[in-house]
Amino acid sequence: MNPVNYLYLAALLFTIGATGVLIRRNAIVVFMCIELMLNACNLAFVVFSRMHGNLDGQIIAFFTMVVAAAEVVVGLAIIVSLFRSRHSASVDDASLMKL
Amino acid sequence: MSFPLLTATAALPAVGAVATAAVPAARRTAAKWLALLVSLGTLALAAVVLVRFDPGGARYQLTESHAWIAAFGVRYELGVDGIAVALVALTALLIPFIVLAGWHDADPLETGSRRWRPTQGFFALILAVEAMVIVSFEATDVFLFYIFFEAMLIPMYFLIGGFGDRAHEHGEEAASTQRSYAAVKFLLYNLVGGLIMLAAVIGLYVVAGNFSLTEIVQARANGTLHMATSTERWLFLGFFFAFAVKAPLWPLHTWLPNAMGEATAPVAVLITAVVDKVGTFAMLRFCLQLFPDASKWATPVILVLALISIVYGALLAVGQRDIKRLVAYASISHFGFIVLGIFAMTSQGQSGATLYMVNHGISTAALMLVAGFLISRRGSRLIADYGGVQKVAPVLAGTFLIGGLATLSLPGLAPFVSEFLVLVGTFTRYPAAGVVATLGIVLAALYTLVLYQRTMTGPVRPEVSAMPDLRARELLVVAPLVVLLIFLGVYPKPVTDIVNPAVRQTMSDTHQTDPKPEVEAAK
Amino acid sequence: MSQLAAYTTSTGEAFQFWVLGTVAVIGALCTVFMRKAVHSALCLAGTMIVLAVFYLANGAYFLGIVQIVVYTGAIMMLFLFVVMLVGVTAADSLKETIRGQRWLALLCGVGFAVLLLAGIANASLKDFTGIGRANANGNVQGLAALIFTRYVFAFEITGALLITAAVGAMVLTHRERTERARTQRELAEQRVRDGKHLPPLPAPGVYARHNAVDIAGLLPDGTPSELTVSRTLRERGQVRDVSAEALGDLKALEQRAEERLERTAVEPATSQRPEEAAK
Amino acid sequence: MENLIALLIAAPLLGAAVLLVGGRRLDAVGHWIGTLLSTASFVIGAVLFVGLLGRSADDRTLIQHLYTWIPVESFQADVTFRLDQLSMTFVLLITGVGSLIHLYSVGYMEHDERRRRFFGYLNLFLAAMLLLVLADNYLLLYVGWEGVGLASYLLIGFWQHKPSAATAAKKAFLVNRVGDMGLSIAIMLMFTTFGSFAFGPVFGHVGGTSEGRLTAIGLMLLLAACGKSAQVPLQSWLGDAMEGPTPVSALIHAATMVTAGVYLIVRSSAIFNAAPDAQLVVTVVGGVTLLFGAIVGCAKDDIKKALAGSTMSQIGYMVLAAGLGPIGYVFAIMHLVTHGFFKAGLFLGAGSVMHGMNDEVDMRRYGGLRKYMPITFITFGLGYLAIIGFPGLSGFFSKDKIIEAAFAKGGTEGWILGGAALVGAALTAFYMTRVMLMTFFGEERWRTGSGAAADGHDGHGEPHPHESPGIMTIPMMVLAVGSVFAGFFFNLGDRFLHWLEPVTGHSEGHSPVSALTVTGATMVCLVVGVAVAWAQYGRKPVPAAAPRGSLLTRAARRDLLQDDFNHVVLVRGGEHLTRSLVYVDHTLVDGVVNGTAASFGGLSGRLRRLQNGFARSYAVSMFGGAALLVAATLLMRAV
Repeated sequence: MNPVNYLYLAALLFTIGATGVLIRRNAIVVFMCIELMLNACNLAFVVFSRMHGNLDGQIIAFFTMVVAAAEVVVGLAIIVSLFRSRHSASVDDASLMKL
Repeated sequence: MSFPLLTATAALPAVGAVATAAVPAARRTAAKWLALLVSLGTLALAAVVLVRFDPGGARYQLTESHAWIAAFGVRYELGVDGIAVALVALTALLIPFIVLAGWHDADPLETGSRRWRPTQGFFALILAVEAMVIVSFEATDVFLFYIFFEAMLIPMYFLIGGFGDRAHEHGEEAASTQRSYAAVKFLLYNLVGGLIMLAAVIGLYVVAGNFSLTEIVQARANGTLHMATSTERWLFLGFFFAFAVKAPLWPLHTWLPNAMGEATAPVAVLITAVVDKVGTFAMLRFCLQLFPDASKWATPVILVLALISIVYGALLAVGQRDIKRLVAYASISHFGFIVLGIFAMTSQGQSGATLYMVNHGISTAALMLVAGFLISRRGSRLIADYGGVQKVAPVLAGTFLIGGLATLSLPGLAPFVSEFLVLVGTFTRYPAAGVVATLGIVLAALYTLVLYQRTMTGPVRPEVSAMPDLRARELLVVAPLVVLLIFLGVYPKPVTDIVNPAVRQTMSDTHQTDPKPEVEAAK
Repeated sequence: MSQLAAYTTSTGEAFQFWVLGTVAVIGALCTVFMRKAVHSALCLAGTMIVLAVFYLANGAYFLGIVQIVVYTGAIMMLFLFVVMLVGVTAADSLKETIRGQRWLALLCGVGFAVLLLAGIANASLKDFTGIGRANANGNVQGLAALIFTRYVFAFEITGALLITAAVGAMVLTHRERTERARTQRELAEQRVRDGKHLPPLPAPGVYARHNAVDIAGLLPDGTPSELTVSRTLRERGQVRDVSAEALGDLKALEQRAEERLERTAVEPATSQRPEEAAK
Repeated sequence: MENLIALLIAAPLLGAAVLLVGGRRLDAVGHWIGTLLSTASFVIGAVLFVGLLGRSADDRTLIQHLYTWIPVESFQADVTFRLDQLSMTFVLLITGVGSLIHLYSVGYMEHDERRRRFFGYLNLFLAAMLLLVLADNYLLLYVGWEGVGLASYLLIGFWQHKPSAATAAKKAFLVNRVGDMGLSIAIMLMFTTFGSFAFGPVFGHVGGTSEGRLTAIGLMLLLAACGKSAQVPLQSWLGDAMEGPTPVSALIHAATMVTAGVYLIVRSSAIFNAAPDAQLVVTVVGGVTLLFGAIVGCAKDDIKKALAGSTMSQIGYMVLAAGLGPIGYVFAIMHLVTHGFFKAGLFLGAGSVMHGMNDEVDMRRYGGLRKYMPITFITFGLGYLAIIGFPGLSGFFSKDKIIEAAFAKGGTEGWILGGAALVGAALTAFYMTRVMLMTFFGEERWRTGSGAAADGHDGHGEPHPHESPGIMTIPMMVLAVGSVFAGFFFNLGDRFLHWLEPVTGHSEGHSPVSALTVTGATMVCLVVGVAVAWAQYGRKPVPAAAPRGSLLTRAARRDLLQDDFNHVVLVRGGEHLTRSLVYVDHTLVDGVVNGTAASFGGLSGRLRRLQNGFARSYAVSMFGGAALLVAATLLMRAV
């Protein structure tokens, strides 16, 4: 089998995640979808590193994980405080961007 | 290098504007006096310019030139020819009267609306406008001119929108809404014109490589700079459009009645007597000299527009119910005459047009300021609210009549000279146009006399029966203007002597010669 | 071990890919389309584990482990905590509120997928050097060597980033208590002053099937009183309404009686589940 | 001696300035200042006249160049005065009659608190009129031309609190402006034709240009003359102008200003001589006007309007004569001068009557006044005899000559014009006799009870007719003397002819009928006219309320409907035009702009909808954008 299939898989997962971000209203689920996208990218990186026969791809994936962790921490904190303030975790309730 | 006189004439009011604005809010009167002194100082400087200017001398005199934006070859270039000198003098002359006439226009409203009226701001803005106008008269660098031509709009916008007549027939609310409408309209019209001009300015730079009026004219004269016909025409149109908006030419005129109607009388004078002159002046200086062939090409259309402005403006003036709007439409008609004179391409026409700018400034100032005094007394702009004023306030009525007679260009008063020159200048080249323009004479008489009859004569109305006559301050404003009107009407030679050489130059720049009279042609 | 990193992929790996890949995709889809956040979280966890396996299969042993430990262990747990905090069963309806949003989203998604796949398809990925040589002296060692030499700067920065994130999270979630906590007495006085609920809140209703703390007590006129249910439940929308239950049971009873007496069966009673009744 | 010319104008100008600027502190002496300065001007004129007489006939032209007025390249307008026999005649007439009327006004305006201003305006008028006749180029003449227009505007509307007066003033100025348009176009034509508009060069080059242009110039000058001299079709303002104080009517609208048109035509004789078509039009206009005015004069019951009609018709005579060319110019001027005397006298007489009758102007409320105001009666009577051309009085000589000249024009138009002139003479006799009879003879219709005078004008009831004070009667006497002897004096050895000939030129036309026949015919007409008038107004008592009268009478009472025409066509039409234009300006011109603005506003409003504030929809757009970018890059790589 050609390892390129991994890339197809990654692309698929990424797209699914993106669509999820656009469709779901629950902030937490949206976050999960973002994680999904990140993981898809990671998979792609890993596969690339295997293709090129060096570890840089894995390094990047590693860093991605770290950043993702940080992002999740902050993001969830935001969600919690948001929920505290308005008793809802829906993204659409934060629609004050419009004047 | 010598003392930068021209810069000084512009810098003094600019500094004065800042200083006036800086006067603390409590010291209202001090601000007024400061503004008056500054404007008088500018007048003195302008007088010096007038003296130092040698009519027989070089094309542009008292020139100053410094690099400004080297990247685009933009230079800070000032210089005046006879036409510019006359207009700078006019501006410097009128501002003190405007300041004096507007002495109380920016005082806080006593009763009714709680709107705080920043007196300092009013006078500072007037001075700022003066500075910008003077620079745009003196600039010989197209870009420099453009900058100030546009910047002028900002203080004017605030002057129109911020300060209106105290009383209004529909109450303060309606007044302020109409005012802001007028101000925005003024701004938008002129901005559109200005932006189109900006495009043309950039285009000019692309074609010519620099912005210096003198150099471009030079280059075009000795053939080193060649412009494709279509290019020249497009650039010409870009410039002309802006100037046609500024000097309201039919059908771009509708902002003027709103602006003049809503603004206080002194500001209205500032608009029509000073700011609009920049438009006609620029036609004479930039359109004709930069694009002589295109000007010739566009002349027929422009003449027709000018004629329409003359007749149309006069007819609408007849139809007005509002004193200030009437004067505004009268001005539109007069600007038609000015444009007619400029594009008649004869020395009489162009000298007449320049003279017309000066005289129209003075006469409109006289008429409009007296009208302002009248309105401030009765608190209404509607002609129908007046009647029999002549019996109550004879001096006011008399000065109003003189202003009106000047507007209908009665011989012996200044405007006659210029109007007749324009007519003759037009007639020698385009007889039909000349004849149509003479219609303006009759119509002018019509609207002026109707205005005078409805407001000043007839039985005294109870509302005006207690109207006081002109006060000392107001007389101080009007009397000099009247004297000036009569003097320039009887002895305009000083002005013509300054203007003629410049016009001769312009004529040669545009490769034009006066048509010869039939008899001599026969010889 | 090492032949897993060989540059020809064995049939075993192929088999594993097809099976687990399907699982991963299904998991992802479930993450998106599950109505309850909890279920989404679980599906996601599953997907991640699958991915961890793929990492291992691709010779990224370290990452595979990290994936399991950090992601599936730490981060997903964090998610579950928050879900609990915000409400386990707070299932948001999938009904779209923004007009055309869903269709646009799907369109974009599909289009993007097509593009990516096409891109990958016609990318020239012929040369395929396996990871074997890179992993020659240990995958972890290799990574460490890179991280602490070439990528040390980025490494430090990510460290700083983590610290900042932690502090940020604390700042965001921690609310400063400015004033002294109020005593029972003060609270009571406060209630008197406001003139509401002098007695403690009414008890929830009783429903004979199970612990019914989520059932509103009925007011004399038979309408449920929200006050009797705790605020959290109220906000989660988990107050159960049993006003319909009694009728339903009655119907069921009658029906059974009729069946016994061989009467013509009237239409079967539609006894609805309480959850639907709540909706 | 030339330098005196400027003083002629300066004196009254100074007077005007002082009186108008001086303010109330001059109220006490203002009228004397005015009178003094106008008299001073007259004295200067007299001195100059003597000086001219001292010179030989062909070098009686004095030129005074003051300064260059408007110099623009080839357009050179100078302030230069030219005093020759023609202008000299006018100077004497203007300042002489002017001074007399100043004197008269001192009495007439005694009770008006704005008397100072009145004299200021009168002086202004004198200055402008003198400028008009002394100017050496058409542009300067134009200044005077409009100046007198302004003065007449101010004086007609002197009682501005009366709306009728204000309207009349405005009307006069506007109608005159139409004429001025003609003058300015004429000047422009001259400039384009001759490169100058000074008398010398223009008349010098007449030979070198086409007749068409000259005709055009002539017609334009005629238009100007029509406006100023109230000739058909621009005559409508003169009747209303009677709203002004009577001395004004006497000075401006009888003796001097309205004759400016005649002066213009005679002054431009060189042009008209070379443009026969223009001349023909001039004669036609004159003929029509003289009949028109006479008919109007016959129907008016307002004494001043009747006299105004007569003025119109007399000026018609002059214009007719001026149109006849060299055979007529001199007589036009002569009639102008004599008319100046007797018509001024008549107006002053009418003023004196009104003065005694509480400013009543309706002749149907006069009657039998001869025994109450004898001096007025006598002077008025002399003026009357003069105007109807009673043998031996001045009107006889001048009018007779004109009629002769009209016949001498020769050809059909000669007959027509002569006939018209004769009819005019008859009509003149009729309406003047009518005025005379209604005013001074018959029973006293102003007594309360008799007639409709009971309503009592201006609050005071039955008037008490009385003779006017000496200061008013003296000028009347002087003018009466003038109207009696002037003609005889002028004709003594044709001295007036010889005086003017160098300027206007003169040629005896060969008349198809002998001078004696013409005179006879004139006499017959005269007698007929008087007889008819006597039959109508002398024998029968005059009804105090005007009878309905024939169609012609009713038309004539309304100035032959000419005013109604103006009102309907010009005023109403103009109003509609302006109103519709205002509408157009507001809706169309302004609407286009505002419409554009509104459309932009609507567009932006629609675009704003996209910004619904939902993060997810922004995300969609981002995602879509990203997708498009990828697509773009892929396409680039594909291409």
